[in-house]
Amino acid sequence: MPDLIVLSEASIATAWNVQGDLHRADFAAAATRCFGVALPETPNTVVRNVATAAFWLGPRSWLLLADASRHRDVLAEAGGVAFDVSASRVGYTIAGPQAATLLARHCPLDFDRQVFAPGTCAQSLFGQVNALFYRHIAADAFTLLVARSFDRGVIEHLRTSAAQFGYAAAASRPFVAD
Amino acid sequence: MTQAFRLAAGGEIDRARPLGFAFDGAPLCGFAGDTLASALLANGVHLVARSFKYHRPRGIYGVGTEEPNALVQLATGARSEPNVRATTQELYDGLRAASQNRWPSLRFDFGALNDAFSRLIPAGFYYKTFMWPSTPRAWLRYEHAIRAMAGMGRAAHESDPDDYEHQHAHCDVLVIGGGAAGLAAARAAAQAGARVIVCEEQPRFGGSITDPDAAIDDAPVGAWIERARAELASSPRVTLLPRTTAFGFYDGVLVGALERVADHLAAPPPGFPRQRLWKIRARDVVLATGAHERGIAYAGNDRPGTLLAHAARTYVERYAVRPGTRAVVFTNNDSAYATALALHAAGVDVAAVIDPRSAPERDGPLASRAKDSGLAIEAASAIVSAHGRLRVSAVDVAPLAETRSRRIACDLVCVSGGFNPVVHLFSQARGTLRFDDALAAFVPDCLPLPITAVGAAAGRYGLADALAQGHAAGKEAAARTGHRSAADLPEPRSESRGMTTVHALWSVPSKGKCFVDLQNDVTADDIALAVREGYTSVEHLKRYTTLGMGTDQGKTSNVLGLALLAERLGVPIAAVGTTTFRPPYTPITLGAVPGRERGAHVAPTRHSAMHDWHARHGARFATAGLWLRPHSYPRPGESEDDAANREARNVRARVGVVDVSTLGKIELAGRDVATLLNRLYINTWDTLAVGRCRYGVMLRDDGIVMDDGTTSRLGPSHYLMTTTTVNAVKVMQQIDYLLQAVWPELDVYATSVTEQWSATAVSGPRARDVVAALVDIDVSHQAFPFLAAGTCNVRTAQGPIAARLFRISYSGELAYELHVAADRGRALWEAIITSGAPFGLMPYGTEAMSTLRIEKGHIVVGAEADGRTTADDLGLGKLVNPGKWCVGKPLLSRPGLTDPQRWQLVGLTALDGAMMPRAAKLVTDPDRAAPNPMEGHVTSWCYSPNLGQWIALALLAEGRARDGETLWAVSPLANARVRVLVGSPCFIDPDGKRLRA
Amino acid sequence: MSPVRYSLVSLARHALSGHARWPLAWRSPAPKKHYDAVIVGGGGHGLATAYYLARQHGIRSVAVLEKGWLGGGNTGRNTTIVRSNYHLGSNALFYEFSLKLWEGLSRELNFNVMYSARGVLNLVHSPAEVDAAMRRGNAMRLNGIDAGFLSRDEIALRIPRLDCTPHARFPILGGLLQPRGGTVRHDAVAWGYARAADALGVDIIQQCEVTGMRIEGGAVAGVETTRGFISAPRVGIAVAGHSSQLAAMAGVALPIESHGLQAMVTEPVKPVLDTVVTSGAVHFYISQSDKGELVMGGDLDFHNSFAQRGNLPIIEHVTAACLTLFPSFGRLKLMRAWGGIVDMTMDGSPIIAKLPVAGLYMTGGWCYGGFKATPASGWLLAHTIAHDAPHALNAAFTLERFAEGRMIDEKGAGPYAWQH
Amino acid sequence: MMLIRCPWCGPRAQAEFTYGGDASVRRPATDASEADWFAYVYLRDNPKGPHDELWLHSAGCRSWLEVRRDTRTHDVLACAPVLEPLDGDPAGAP
Ligand SMILES: Cc1cc2nc3c(=O)[nH]c(=O)nc-3n(C[C@H](O)[C@H](O)[C@H](O)COP(=O)(O)OP(=O)(O)OC[C@H]3O[C@@H](n4cnc5c(N)ncnc54)[C@H](O)[C@@H]3O)c2cc1C
Ligand SMILES: NC(=O)c1ccc[n+]([C@@H]2O[C@H](COP(=O)([O-])OP(=O)(O)OC[C@H]3O[C@@H](n4cnc5c(N)ncnc54)[C@H](O)[C@@H]3O)[C@@H](O)[C@H]2O)c1
Ligand SMILES: Cc1cc2nc3c(=O)[nH]c(=O)nc-3n(C[C@H](O)[C@H](O)[C@H](O)COP(=O)(O)O)c2cc1C
Ligand SMILES: [Zn+2]
Repeated sequence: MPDLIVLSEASIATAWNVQGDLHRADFAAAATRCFGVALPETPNTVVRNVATAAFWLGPRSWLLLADASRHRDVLAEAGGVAFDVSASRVGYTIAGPQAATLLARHCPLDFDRQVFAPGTCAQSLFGQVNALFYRHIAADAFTLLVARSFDRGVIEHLRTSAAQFGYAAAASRPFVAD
Repeated sequence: MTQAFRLAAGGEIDRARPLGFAFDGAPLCGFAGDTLASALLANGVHLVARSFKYHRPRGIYGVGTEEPNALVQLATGARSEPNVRATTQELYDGLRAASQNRWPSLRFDFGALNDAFSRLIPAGFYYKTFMWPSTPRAWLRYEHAIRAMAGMGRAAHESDPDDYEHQHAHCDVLVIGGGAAGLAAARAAAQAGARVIVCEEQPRFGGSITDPDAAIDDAPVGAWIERARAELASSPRVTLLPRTTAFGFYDGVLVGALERVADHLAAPPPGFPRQRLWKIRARDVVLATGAHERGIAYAGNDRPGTLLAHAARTYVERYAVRPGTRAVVFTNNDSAYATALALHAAGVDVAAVIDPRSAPERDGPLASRAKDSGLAIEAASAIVSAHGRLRVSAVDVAPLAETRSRRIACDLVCVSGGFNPVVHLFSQARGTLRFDDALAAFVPDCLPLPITAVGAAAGRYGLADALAQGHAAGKEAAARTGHRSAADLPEPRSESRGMTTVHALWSVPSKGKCFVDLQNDVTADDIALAVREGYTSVEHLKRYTTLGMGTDQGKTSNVLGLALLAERLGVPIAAVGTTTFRPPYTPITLGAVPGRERGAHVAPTRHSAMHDWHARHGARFATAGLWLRPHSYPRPGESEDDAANREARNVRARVGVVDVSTLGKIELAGRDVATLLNRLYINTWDTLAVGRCRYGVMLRDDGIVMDDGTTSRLGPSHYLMTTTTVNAVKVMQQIDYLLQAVWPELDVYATSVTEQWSATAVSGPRARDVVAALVDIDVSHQAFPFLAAGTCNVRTAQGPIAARLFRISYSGELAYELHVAADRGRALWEAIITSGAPFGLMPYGTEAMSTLRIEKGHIVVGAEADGRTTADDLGLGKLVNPGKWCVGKPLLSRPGLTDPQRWQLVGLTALDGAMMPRAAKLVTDPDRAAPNPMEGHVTSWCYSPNLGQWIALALLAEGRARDGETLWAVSPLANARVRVLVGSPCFIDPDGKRLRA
Repeated sequence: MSPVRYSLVSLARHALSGHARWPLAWRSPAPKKHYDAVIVGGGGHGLATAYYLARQHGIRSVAVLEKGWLGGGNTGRNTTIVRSNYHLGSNALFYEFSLKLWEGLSRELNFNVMYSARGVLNLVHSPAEVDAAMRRGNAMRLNGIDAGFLSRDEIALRIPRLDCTPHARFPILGGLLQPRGGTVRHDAVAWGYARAADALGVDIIQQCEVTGMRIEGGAVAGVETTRGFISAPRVGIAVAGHSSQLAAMAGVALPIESHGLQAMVTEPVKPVLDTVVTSGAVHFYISQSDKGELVMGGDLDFHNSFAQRGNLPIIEHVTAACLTLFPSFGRLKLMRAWGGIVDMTMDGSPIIAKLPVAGLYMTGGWCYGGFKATPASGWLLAHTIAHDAPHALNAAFTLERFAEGRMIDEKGAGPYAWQH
Repeated sequence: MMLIRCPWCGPRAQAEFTYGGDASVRRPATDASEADWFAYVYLRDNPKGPHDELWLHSAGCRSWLEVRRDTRTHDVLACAPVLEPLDGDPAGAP
């Protein structure tokens, strides 16, 4: 079945919401120093290294897949903050050539490769639920993050919509922005 | 199963695949590629329906979405569907269809009595009668009878078993209509590199080609169409959507389209939806939706066996069906001559072509061809009336100027009164129309949006024009979206030019019913009556007569009706205008519209991390916002009320635990958080120390209470705010708004952490014992006093969990709130249950929680704070810091909000051992005649298991001054009344000794 | 004018002459230069106001000016539900007065407006909603209005197609029924009032848009229209979604926003629903018209609008609610969807009052529920115009109540027009 | 469904946004008079035509935006972060 969709949980061990003003040089520098990546200024982009990834969430807000608890004071000195949101979201990876079609059943984003490039992210809706989408570089796959309390409905929708392509469930893997 | 009217050869049906089906129980046979209508006609079945009002026998009239008559009830049981157009329903093996709106049978229908009495029931008759006797009951009885007669098919009794899904899509160029014009447009746009979607409502591409011998680029039309389709299908940037109707044009150039994924099958394949609703966001649109033929009003123009000329030809050419044996063609334009020729070629005896024009052959090549083929053409003539009951048997034909008519026997009448370009979507997109006199039709004029109408939809009925226009429009649309090809695709060419004039003949004066709207039984006389009575605006005409209000929305009738109106008024048709084209273009299945977001998924459901534990332990759930929360945990044999009372008693006597994860939680950080809180809440925040919590109340801009909750200072510049479950989103939006739009200078960052933290409250006199056994810090009153906040680790079976600890009490008991990361919520809960067991801990639900807070006199936003109450009404006026500004304060001193007679929060105790009635109103004299002035009402009430009586919180006029008064709490709905004693809203531990224990 | 009375007898008599002799339902006179009162807006409210001015107060030199066609505003595009199931006192008494007028209206106007007292049932889905509904029902009863609370089982019997299973996403826990609530044929209301007003001498002038207000010495002198200036010492505004525009012509700012509200109908089917059913939790209401269509509506479009047309999200929402409550309607088809412009006030209640310009009056701020108010609104505005003072029943519906802090906020939603 | 061009996230479906009401009324200073606050909270121009209004990109970047939209046609004419100037979109893009 060439169209087969593979669904798997993308587990998140640690995630922090970092907020601050990139126009302040000290904040930008402090963030880079703390996390080893420069927080992305361009909307819908992700900056990553081997240890972490920073997703653009808003003009002054990022989702960082790394533990920021140690850096709170340094950030605070540069006018920034970090909130622990490690348990806030659950992730699902949807892989296969029809992954974009499947997501477009529930989301008004344009998932065309030329619009939603690999390695970038976008926030939108999955059905009626706020969601963050990431398009993987390595594989034909997306990871979808939604708030934890909505997870049952989301996974049910994913399974129903995937049924016509046929789908397989794969083991849970840590979410890596690869 | 003879298919006596099937031609031996030709058509697009697959004779190798016979399909069995039944109509009104009679077994019949057709072929793959048939519609229900073509299969019925192949079997010689014309009579398929009864009309809406007069129950007149009706036959198949059209060949597609324009069909007004041939509506059937499809299938049985849960998949039964009313009002299905036989002309668009593809045949599948085993299809069952039944006629509608008749009793006891289609051939013999009692409802046809209406036809006999039709003179008594002209348009709008119901506005003039049924007024006696003049009581509401009398009309209900009339109405009952009227309703039984009205309606068409029947709704299934069972739930629809099928699935429907949505699909969002984006493209540069959306082409609507896959006829010659649409395909030409799609090719040109795709060639230029644009992302293209083509919707075609029929299962096949190609549309309707009038000229049977036409060629495109020297290939036969069919071959060119197939080549174009195949080319498009193989292009990765093109999506071809057959069986997909673009039904509506919406804001932001979003086109709604419905794909019938499985309607050509008896049931959808496993995993597949029945239909798919597309929401196509297009940057540019080409409308190539063709044109619909319309009829001419003459007496008996509704007899079964009367077909639109183009439909009749399509049945012959596409479906290889002879729609009759002896035909009369009645047309005011050239195109129906193609029908005459096709019928002739198919062996149908064409008795005559009746044409009001004096020299038809002057107006078009087809008429000359017909003449050359020896067909009898009666120029300057018209059909005056048609005869036959269940099938047309003859027509009376008269020269235009004369009254004497000649009768021609026939079993088929093919009519063409001209064409209406399908401008529905154009008009929905705010395009304006103009009346083209030569075509006697409304055609697209201007449009502010990037949408182009081409081909027959633009009033260009010729193939050559359709191709040229389509090609150019596709190219331009692509260019507008930034796609230009280097190598230009050559424009497809054809020699075939369509008709360019219509002789405007709308009706033929004759005695008898001349139908304009076949579905709703609107006649030319009805239009005359409406005009006579002054219903002369098109909109009044429509509503008074119901013209164009049927399931076909007047596709074949509207323009005819407008023309007759204009004639009556003596004004040009352009002056009367059209009614409004509204979506959907053709009716769309209700189930498809919400797709999967209905039923259990109509709104998302939120579950706390402890949900499964609650469910496993017998919790009954109630909704709170989107959340499911345990209402109570009844034990076997216990009622929900008893369970809640037990749980509430246990909290006061021993200890209980409740899941409060659903509370809104917002973390705030930055130098200026206290300033923000000062402005948000009515009370003061700059005095809150690190490690302390405080209760606060927020107002709306108008001074009314919006929300309440506690905020804790976790660190010097780090705070946690809690909100009510229901207002969590609203409060977060308000904070975002104030920080971004009003006070951007404040150094405050905020984020919602509702999802991050699972929260539990342990309360009761043994709460300290339970918590002390769990955590690694000192929770004594000295070390961790009332309203303290801190962090700790909780010992659980899975190891220690970091937690936030708060000494907050909603129940009025000694209480601790523990928050842990949501993925550890379940572990925390189980640890509390385990370590609480020795102390008699029980989980409690929202019902017991409500009892406890009523006993304590704590307000709830939604009950006491009902969107009309001020803080002072609720007894919280003292929290308002007079020395500082806060949201809502400027309007708080309006006289209405400070009126001494306002309703204020009080406590009530039911006297005489009585039960407090549900949702009672407070009156001084329960026996007073209505309107009995209400002095207040009960906002929350419960049986207090701890006081052993019924108590309530209430809002009462000047309530605080009425301590000790007795009033009546009455519930006329429950036929209950009880004397109540007014007192303080706090029933338990008024000085707060318990919570400070 | 001596209009032919409508009755079965007259229908039969006219049938004999092929209905060729029915008179005009109303005249289409050219506007005169002066009237004693001008009513702006030829919807139900404006026509009713003119009718009652002539009928109750003997003021017959009245013109109704309508920019389009009679009844083409919200009167002609609403879901036709009438009821008086209100909680707050001023609302309850006002709407009950209206309902009483509906009960005798066909006879009063000699035009069948088809007041169908089929019952309006508000479903409730959570314990808190049960409480709120019962509180409202109790208030209704004390105010002398019919109301009853039905249990789930009673509802299942009465409306078998409702999904009454206890584990539904929004389980039906019961419902507040107002038996005298129901529907009224919307177009007939406009036409019936127009015909009756016309018979009393009122000039109904269509295709006449008011473009300005002439104010002299702080008092109204007349209106500028697309058909010239018309002088009148008293001007009543009854233009629903355009209230702000008209008031602005007189320099008055209103606490009103115009929003889009949609409605839709399915194809007609044989009777499946005999009661008007509404649900607050899923924001939905439905009834079946006499012709057989299911007439449905839901939430506002949630943004200011004068577009008078529909949009997909709300249609999705309404159908989702419909199928959640009535799963067996899934294979019916949506036939037409349209929109109207509703005048949302900041407390969700109307304004029937004198405005701060002498001789200027308005009825407006009807939100999504002013059709049922039509007779009472017309009656009371006529009273207010005739006496230059409100009647007790509309005394609370002033413009000043907002500044005074005496809002009539039935829903408790606050000064956010689109949330009512 | 309208398409709103979020200055941060790009063109997005209306479903991602939450309406916030009239943006042309300016929030008075905290020490402004009751009359000023009354006008701000209650009175609206309610124009039939271009209308400046607030929208929150609630399913996106959580920015409060100011949108100029024609209430007759629903055409979105311009969009900017709140507090930034709302210039007409020269291209008039849909
Ligand atoms: C979809 C929808 C569903 C509804 N459902 C219900 C319901 O179920 N029950 C209920 O009670 N209410 C309902 N309502 C509300 C109800 O329709 C209205 O409140 C009521 O009809 C208003 O009547 P009206 O006469 O004030 O306004 P309209 O009927 O709108 O009449 C106002 C008239 O003023 C005219 N006008 C405007 N400006 C000018 C001008 N400058 N010069 C001259 N004329 C002008 C307009 O053309 C219009 O004809 C609904 C509304 C809508 C849109
Ligand atoms: N009297 C005439 O001369 C006359 C009239 C009509 C059409 N035609 C013929 O039509 C040809 C013109 O081609 P054309 O492409 O303009 O028209 P067309 O009729 O060939 O094609 C229009 C197509 O659009 C589809 N369609 C309509 N509305 C739709 C919707 N909402 N969603 C999806 N699909 C929809 C129809 O099913 C049809 O296939 C000419 O060759 C001419 O012969 C002639
Ligand atoms: C109660 C009610 C029932 C309606 N029933 C029908 C109907 O059966 N067929 C129809 O085409 N339109 C029906 N309509 C809708 C009207 O055609 C029309 O869309 C509506 O009055 C708004 O006018 P407009 O679309 O001309 O702007 C109905 C409208 C109402 C208010
Ligand atoms: Zn954004």
